[in-house]
Amino acid sequence: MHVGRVDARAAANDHVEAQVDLRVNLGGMELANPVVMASGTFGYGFDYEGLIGPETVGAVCVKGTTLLPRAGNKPPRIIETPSGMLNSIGLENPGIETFIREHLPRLRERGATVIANIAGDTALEYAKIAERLEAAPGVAGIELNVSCPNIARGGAHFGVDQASIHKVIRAIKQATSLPVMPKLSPNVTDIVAMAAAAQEAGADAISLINTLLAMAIDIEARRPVLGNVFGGLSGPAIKPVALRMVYQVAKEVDLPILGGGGIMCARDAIEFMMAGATAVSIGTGTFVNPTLAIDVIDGMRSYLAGHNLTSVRSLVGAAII
Amino acid sequence: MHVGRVDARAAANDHVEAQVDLRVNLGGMELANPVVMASGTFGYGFDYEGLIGPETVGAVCVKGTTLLPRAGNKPPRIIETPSGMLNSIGLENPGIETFIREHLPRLRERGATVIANIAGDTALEYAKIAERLEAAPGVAGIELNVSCPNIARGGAHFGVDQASIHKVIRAIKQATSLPVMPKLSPNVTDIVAMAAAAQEAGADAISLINTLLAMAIDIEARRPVLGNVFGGLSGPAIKPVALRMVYQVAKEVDLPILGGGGIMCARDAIEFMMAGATAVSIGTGTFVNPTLAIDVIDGMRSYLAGHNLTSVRSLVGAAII
Amino acid sequence: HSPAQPLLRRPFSIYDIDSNAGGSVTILYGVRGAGTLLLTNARPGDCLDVMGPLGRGFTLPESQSQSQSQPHSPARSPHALLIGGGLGIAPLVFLARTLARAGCRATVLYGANTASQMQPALLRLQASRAESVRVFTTTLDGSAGLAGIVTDLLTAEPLAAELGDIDSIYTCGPEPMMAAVEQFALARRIRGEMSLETSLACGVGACLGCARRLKAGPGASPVYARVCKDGPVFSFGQVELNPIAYGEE
Amino acid sequence: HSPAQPLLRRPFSIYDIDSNAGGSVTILYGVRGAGTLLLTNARPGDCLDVMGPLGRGFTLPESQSQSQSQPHSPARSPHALLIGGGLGIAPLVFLARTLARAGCRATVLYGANTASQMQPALLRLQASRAESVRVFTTTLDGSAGLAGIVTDLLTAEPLAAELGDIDSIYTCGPEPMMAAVEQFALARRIRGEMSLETSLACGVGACLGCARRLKAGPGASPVYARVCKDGPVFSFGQVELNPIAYGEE
Ligand SMILES: Cc1cc2nc3c(=O)[nH]c(=O)nc-3n(C[C@H](O)[C@H](O)[C@H](O)COP(=O)(O)OP(=O)(O)OC[C@H]3O[C@@H](n4cnc5c(N)ncnc54)[C@H](O)[C@@H]3O)c2cc1C
Ligand SMILES: Cc1cc2nc3c(=O)[nH]c(=O)nc-3n(C[C@H](O)[C@H](O)[C@H](O)COP(=O)(O)OP(=O)(O)OC[C@H]3O[C@@H](n4cnc5c(N)ncnc54)[C@H](O)[C@@H]3O)c2cc1C
Ligand SMILES: Cc1cc2nc3c(=O)[nH]c(=O)nc-3n(C[C@H](O)[C@H](O)[C@H](O)COP(=O)(O)O)c2cc1C
Ligand SMILES: Cc1cc2nc3c(=O)[nH]c(=O)nc-3n(C[C@H](O)[C@H](O)[C@H](O)COP(=O)(O)O)c2cc1C
Ligand code: FES
Ligand code: FES
Repeated sequence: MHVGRVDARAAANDHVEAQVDLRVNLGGMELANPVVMASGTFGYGFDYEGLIGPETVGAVCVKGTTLLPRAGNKPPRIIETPSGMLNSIGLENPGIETFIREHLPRLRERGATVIANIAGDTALEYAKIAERLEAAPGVAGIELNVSCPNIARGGAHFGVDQASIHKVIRAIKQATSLPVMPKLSPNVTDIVAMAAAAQEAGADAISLINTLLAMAIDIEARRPVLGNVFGGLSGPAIKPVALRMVYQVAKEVDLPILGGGGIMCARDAIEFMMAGATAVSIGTGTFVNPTLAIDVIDGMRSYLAGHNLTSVRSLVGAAII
Repeated sequence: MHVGRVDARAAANDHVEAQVDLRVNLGGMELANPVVMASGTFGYGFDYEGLIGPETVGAVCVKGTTLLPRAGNKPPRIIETPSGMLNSIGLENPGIETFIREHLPRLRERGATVIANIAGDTALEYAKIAERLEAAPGVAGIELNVSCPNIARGGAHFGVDQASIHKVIRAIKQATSLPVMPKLSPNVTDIVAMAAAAQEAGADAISLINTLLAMAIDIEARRPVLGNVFGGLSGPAIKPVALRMVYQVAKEVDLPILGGGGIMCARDAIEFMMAGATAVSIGTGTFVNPTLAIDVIDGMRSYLAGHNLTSVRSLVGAAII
Repeated sequence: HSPAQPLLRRPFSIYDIDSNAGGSVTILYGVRGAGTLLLTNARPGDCLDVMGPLGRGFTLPESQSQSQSQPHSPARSPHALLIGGGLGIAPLVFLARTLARAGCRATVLYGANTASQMQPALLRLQASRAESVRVFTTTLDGSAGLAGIVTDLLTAEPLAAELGDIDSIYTCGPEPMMAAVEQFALARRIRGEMSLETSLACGVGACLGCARRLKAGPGASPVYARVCKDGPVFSFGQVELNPIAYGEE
Repeated sequence: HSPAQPLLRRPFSIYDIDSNAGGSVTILYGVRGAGTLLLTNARPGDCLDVMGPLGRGFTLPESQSQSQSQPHSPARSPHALLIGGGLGIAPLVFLARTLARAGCRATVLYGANTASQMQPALLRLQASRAESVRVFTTTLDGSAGLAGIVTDLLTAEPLAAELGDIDSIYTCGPEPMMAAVEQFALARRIRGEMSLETSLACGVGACLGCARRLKAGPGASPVYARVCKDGPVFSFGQVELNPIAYGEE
């Protein structure tokens, strides 16, 4: 196996590895390597300063940002589950203006590739945010969170029916020339239909997957553990589901995919690329191992060198049958 | 905590525990205790002979059985994943006649409470099986697998739209007077709508959840690990999703629920009951610990005794807010 | 079958630091679940993967910062009251020793279920300069010190009478206990701090998972602070406390 | 971060049984993933949770069952050929010793990557009666025995000439190796058995997860056998083999 940095052949391969091409194009976003920090798990890029900086990775999806600031959900907001965790952050964020004023310039200064993750309650709200981002220099593209399962809004989410996905993407595409990448909800019957609707509406790429709607119960207190009752399941537990959705969409829809969910090592990341992802996102794994993204980049290099491959792009969809 | 058999108070509680009432009524099926062996994980009841017999538990859901024998899917059929496993058995089974002739009499002799898990491709097929079961003595009820994600049938499954759920349940209800319990697919946008459709069609109980559609990729062979490409994810990884679905359905639909997915200890089982399940099913956990069902029964007793509760029925839905 | 392997990192307080012999950081922990159980497997010489120190620790008494080189005379030195319940004693041991080294007086009130649980922390506290650290204990079962809970000491004679010159209060332990200590301090206008516990994920302020609501006027929309980064130490009066501890009835 | 904790049980062959001193069952394993890595933590005196023996083992030569009390004279006793690759040697060691005890002759062909890997199994094999168990080895790197793969021995002089009186063949190892052995045996109409490997879940025949397709006439609908219960040992000619081993290229 050729994952991780302790590969015995790593030293011998150094020369070959250096020549490996890790660049990918994610629907118009040029990434130096395919590893992207998942939204909500890397703040606005600087919380892990000293361990891993925003310029190290292919791109940073910043914390989901809304038009106006949001306070977020009632605690408790997280609880660990077998090989996973639930979160119900509820999109706590300082609003798009603060992002543009305070966070974006710092990211730009550092040479980070920034993907703005945005969320809203109406198509108009999304469009307004996109307009603001259009005018702000330093944004490579927009990741559209149409799938956050943590906000209590009577169960109606954008991400679960084709018409609303279509509508919100159209609204955003009219407001901006930036690449637009909807992040779809996995909590649907037919992920391919959702992706197809996104494509039809003009999406440039697809991001898969957000968290699975889930919960935990405290049997002593006799109530749900999370203040919000429901939360989103992330981490290695969901990897097999995420991989399946990437595979299904890659097979049927002709758009580049940012794939992720439970990536904990280079091998996991390569599975996603072989299932059809052009780039991979790392979320919960960073909490466990803050430099995981770097390990994954190194592991990809080793894998490619060890298999006499010159470009990471040759892995994309390699396992689709 | 009051889970497991090594509770320090277990001995002192013996007297109290003996008086705890574990009986539940699952939509007309009378179970001596709420612990049910999940279909496909306990064969026809006798594979774990010597470790755990079919009469020990509240009920046994036998392996999914079809009208005619089925060979099952191409191997590999299983692969482990973080805190879970994928299976793509593909409903290998000897057909309903063999079940009635060879397996059912043995189960009846042992005094087991038998829930026949059945599957088919058309409503008519389901109805025919139900008719045969109606005539066979020793069946407590029918669990209707409308959700097996392992059979390649162009993606069209009964379990994912209301109309087909309604149709198949009506067909079965007309063919039998046995309690009918559809086992719903978790691979849907709106599990409550599916359960409501089942209730309207006359279902007596709801079984939640079957496996999550998922996959794994072999990065050396560069192909999906499973012969069938996709498989069903079970085990502790899916518990938070299963619990959420039980909670949602219990809150909105007035039918008893057989809840399960990832139960590994009494505490997990109690979480399901507090989320609204009347009984719990144990599948993958038996592979890990063959006597898990007994441990869960004992752990429920301890919990009830330790909390001065006399009936397990007092737990049902206790955490719903 | 052993409990599931933990996924996330686990937070622990610094219980003691020895900067002499090669240097060591000590933690005091209790086995609560899979993570702490796994920790019991660690043997001398093993490597643990640790991030830290993280977040905001206790603030030392103000005058202390100038006095580092010139310790206070015992009579006029600041007097801190440290109140710990159960494993909450861990950061207070380090704090008491730090205060003593800085020439402050520390009175430690330490409550636990039973005497045997208290031995390790008591030994460490005794290793501080005896004249500057005084310790009073309670146990639920009466096996050591006063029988009862640690906050009983605040009103029990003769100690209560001696608490007149307290400059600051530090507390860590079950939240209902800390709530009582906070009330005691606020009522007497004594400044002080508490160290809070929640589930953490990132530990560095990135995920917003460890939020606790800050106190605010009624009707105001909630404002949250991050326990991992803005805390875990907060001033009295800052954070809304839960009267009922997580996982307890 | 260590690899995820395994969920399911892991199958191992019986490598040796000592029914003398209190009794022991030995397994020989290689570290492949999380489960076998975890096993390396086990220390003498630890308890392991084991189910077994499970499934169908090797069938001893037919005449052997009557001869248990009255061993064959070496000249006329049945002659078994055991062919093991890598860790596939594990069940063959137990088989060789069982055959020897029953008065059969066993010729063991054992292939591995390099000499050092073979030491434990070779020592155990030598502990059998020397006259009834003969061992020939190959290594990929040529560090011991013939340089090459174990099936090379079947055609290499002088051994090949000696294989004329073989009554039965037993094999365990990588599937391509077993496929070659099966071909060799079927071509010569020598009966024999192989021990197959797949992922298992229940291990007792309940889940049908370990299915392997049985050989059948063309066009027939597939029939599957369970490795855990109907196997892991199957007769030559019974099961469709994969020319490519799982996880290899
Ligand atoms: C800033 C900070 C400092 C700390 N310092 C210390 C210290 O110095 N020493 C120390 O011992 N501890 C300390 N803790 C607490 C320590 O972090 C926890 O005890 C530890 O994380 C427990 O990990 P675990 O894996 O053993 O238990 P876990 O498995 O994480 O469980 C922890 C507790 O949560 C409960 N729980 C888990 N899931 C559920 C559920 N679904 N419903 C209800 N309850 C549930 C468990 O029963 C258990 O009691 C500190 C915590 C913080 C935040
Ligand atoms: C009947 C029987 C007898 C056996 N006897 C022995 C014995 O005596 N000695 C012995 O050492 N072994 C034996 N084995 C094999 C042994 O069971 C396995 O080596 C063991 O289960 C590995 O467990 P693990 O947790 O260490 O590795 P796992 O983590 O289970 O991985 C096993 C292998 O599968 C690969 N793998 C896992 N996931 C994937 C994926 N997604 N894609 C591609 N590859 C993947 C891994 O890379 C690894 O090489 C036997 C097996 C059977 C069925
Ligand atoms: C604490 C936390 C906060 C998250 N916040 C957001 C968010 O604001 N917007 C978003 O699109 N996804 C959010 N996610 C989802 C992640 O970006 C990612 O899609 C998901 O966690 C699955 O990947 P993982 O298993 O690698 O974590 C969040 C996830 C976590 C764990
Ligand atoms: C190997 C295997 C075979 C299964 N076969 C069936 C089946 O035939 N019919 C069915 O309704 N469910 C089947 N299931 C699903 C289980 O009954 C159960 O719903 C699911 O595994 C979730 O529970 P668990 O996590 O406790 O295993 C199967 C599950 C496994 C793991
Ligand atoms: S644990 Fe992530 S912000 Fe505090
Ligand atoms: S592993 Fe379950 S039938 Fe073989």
